[in-house]
Amino acid sequence: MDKNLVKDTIAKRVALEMNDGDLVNLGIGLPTLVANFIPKDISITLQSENGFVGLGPAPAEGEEDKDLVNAGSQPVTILPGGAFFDSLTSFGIIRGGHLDATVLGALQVDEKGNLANWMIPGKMVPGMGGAMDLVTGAKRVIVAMVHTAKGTPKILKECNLPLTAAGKVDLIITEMGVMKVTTKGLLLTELNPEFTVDDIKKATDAELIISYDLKEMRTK
Amino acid sequence: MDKNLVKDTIAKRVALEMNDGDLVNLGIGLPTLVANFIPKDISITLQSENGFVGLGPAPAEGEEDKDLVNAGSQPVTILPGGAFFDSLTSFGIIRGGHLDATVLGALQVDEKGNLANWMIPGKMVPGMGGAMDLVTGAKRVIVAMVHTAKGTPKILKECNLPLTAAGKVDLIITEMGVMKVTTKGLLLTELNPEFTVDDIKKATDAELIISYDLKEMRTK
Amino acid sequence: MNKVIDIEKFTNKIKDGMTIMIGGFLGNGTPETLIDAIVEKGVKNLTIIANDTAFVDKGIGKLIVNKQVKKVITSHIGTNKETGRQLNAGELDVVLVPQGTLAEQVRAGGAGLGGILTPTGLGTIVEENKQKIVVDGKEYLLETPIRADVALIAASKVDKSGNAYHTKSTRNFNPLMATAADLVVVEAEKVVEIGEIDPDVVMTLGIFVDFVVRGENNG
Amino acid sequence: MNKVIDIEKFTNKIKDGMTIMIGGFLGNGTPETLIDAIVEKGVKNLTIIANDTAFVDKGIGKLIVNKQVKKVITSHIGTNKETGRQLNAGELDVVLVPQGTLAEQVRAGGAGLGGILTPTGLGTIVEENKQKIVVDGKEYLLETPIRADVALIAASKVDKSGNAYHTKSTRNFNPLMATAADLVVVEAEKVVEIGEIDPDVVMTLGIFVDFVVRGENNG
Repeated sequence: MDKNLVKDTIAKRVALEMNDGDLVNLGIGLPTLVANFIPKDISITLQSENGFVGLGPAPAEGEEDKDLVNAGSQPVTILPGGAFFDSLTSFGIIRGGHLDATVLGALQVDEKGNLANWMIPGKMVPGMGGAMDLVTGAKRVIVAMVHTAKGTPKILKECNLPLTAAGKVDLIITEMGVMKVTTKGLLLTELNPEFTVDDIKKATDAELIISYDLKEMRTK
Repeated sequence: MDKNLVKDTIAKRVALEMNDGDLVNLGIGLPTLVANFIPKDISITLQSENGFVGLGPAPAEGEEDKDLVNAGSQPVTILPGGAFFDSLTSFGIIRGGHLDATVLGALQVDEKGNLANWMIPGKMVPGMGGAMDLVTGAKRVIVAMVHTAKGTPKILKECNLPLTAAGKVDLIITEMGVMKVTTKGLLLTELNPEFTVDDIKKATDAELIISYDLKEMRTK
Repeated sequence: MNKVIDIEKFTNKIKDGMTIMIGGFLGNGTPETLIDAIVEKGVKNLTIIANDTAFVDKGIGKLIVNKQVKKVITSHIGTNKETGRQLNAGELDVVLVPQGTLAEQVRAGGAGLGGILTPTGLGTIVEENKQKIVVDGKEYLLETPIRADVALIAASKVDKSGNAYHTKSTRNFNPLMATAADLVVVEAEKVVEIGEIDPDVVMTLGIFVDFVVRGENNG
Repeated sequence: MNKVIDIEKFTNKIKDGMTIMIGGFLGNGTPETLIDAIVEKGVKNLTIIANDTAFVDKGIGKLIVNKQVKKVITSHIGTNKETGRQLNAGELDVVLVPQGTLAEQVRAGGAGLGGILTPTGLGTIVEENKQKIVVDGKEYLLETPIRADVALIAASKVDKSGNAYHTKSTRNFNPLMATAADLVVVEAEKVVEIGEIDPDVVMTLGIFVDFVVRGENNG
């Protein structure tokens, strides 16, 4: 699959998890694309952890406001009904269970719902930023990522990188399919018809339970 | 002494404890009078625990604003440079050590600096309101009160009413004199010339240590 | 999203036995219209969480006088003689909490904290039955979060999505309580269009608010 | 009270080894003029508390690049390669803290709390050497207060008594940090007369502020 198609496939499928009226935080990178695919008949509100709700699209060129950026330091806009606040309120929203969902990428995710996405010891130590708070506090945690790291499985029996949070992931969405974290392990509920069950099993280090009701991966 | 003179004497003496630039919370009743006697050469800022700093005097008749009242529900004003906030910020100020002083009345106060001013079991249970926070959080706690309750001592060896806070009072100012709470007990540092050392000892249940440097009680 | 509803729809949500947080400070910044609706409906056995019980004819006081409250968690009842009478007569359970602790507990409930440590109340009856925790050699009381089924908020101005502005001393517990209840209802005399309140100065966030009711007699 | 000072008076207050909190989020809402003055003075062995270390040529990043920092307490260093390089080379001590925990710790420092309980970090390396406390059967980490010698705050507008307004996304940690340091300095391009900012919308309270400095190149 083409790299951009992969990303769009994932973002489109994540968008279908959103419900009308949801308050959602989208992580930097791939998760940001989800905003482009929200179904027309629903409206969601995006939170930006640097201090506002009602995050809108990037401004037109020349319309940038140096005082209005997102958590990745990119110029953005605010939609009518949005509001600004300080970091304490921002994380009160995140940690207080007021986010209906957070969508994040992962370095590793495992069958117990553990997530590792903030450091590789000795190599890359960017820091957790707001990720630990988001994963711990949001009502639903959706991991949205390319299925493997250039062929190396990222969905594991057990994460071996330092965790972002233990047992908090609800759903994993990749270009290959949709996996639910259950008490029994990872349940494959949807499969991208571009791939076979065997393909996804090979690309996954964790045991995959194949749903009796396995469906074709939706994108709309 | 005349009742109003008693109150003014106490309030005037408390006012001398204030330093230029101080942020102060004055309790309801007698402590409120302190604002009338702040020396002309200093300026203090008053906090109102219902949610602002820059508390000003009562408005002229007909100028009352129903949205601007003090913690006693009386119409007041706000001075230039003042600011409004919510109860969380208000008590963040109080508990975070940002008040240079709080001035409160007492039912009882003792030689260990214990204060009881919020209830008489079975009789009067108004609740502590913000008193416990003020006494625990302010940098200096000044008790301003009439020396006795119609002849019954209120300054005791040990409070027997439920405490507002333990060991937090710094200074006691009555119409009879000024007493400092020290590790050795109550030190009488100033005496109102209207009274003798014997008078104040008789009106006090706690041991009074008389300062070697005992001074006449100042009112200006 | 337009969250404006009729008072009837609000009244239908209020049931016997509910726990209700109510904003206001001695009736200043209190949602009088919502309270009046509850008085009219006459639901019983309510638990009320509020700074104070106001006055017999104002704010929360009206619910007390109408004997709809079985328990009140508050910092002050001294301005409402009926609260004291019902307490002494054993008709009402009153839990007295230092005002700053009450503010922190409501915030903890809204911000996902398991509790906060405070020196307020140490050495007093407030410390009874509470965990004491030592940090850096200093002792603190552990105060735990408070949440409610419903929060009733008064605003000076609210947009249709629930973003609210509270002027002067009416702010008090209102923005806090909006974060800590399953159902949050804001009352204001002025209900404006979405976008009319500058996003810099929104004080109660619309994301916390479920319903907006046009108020008539804001205290 | 007029708290406006020259930058020299500010620079004189900053000494080797101080602990300094700095507002801003990736350089947005960061006091660049104050930082530049510290860079110019060249004091060493600073401990910096901030959301992030921004970029090599912006905000806090400049202090790192200039090797004036021995320790940084922060949630994110990923946008500043020099921070990572100094960390790997053993030249800089980096304490990584979840962003929400950092906000709560600074608030606890400013609001007199002994700590707060949070589930964030449970089951991760963040829990190392921390007390775990159980409330209602649920486990939490105890996170303790943070304070600093100095807090550097950026504002969009400040009055001469230190009341400040932070527009849009520039607010972030600024109002919080102003509560939690012994010396608080606010920088803004716009310094206005006392009373010019509506008391309803003051975001950083002047009562927390010691000095006001006219800024030149606010980030």
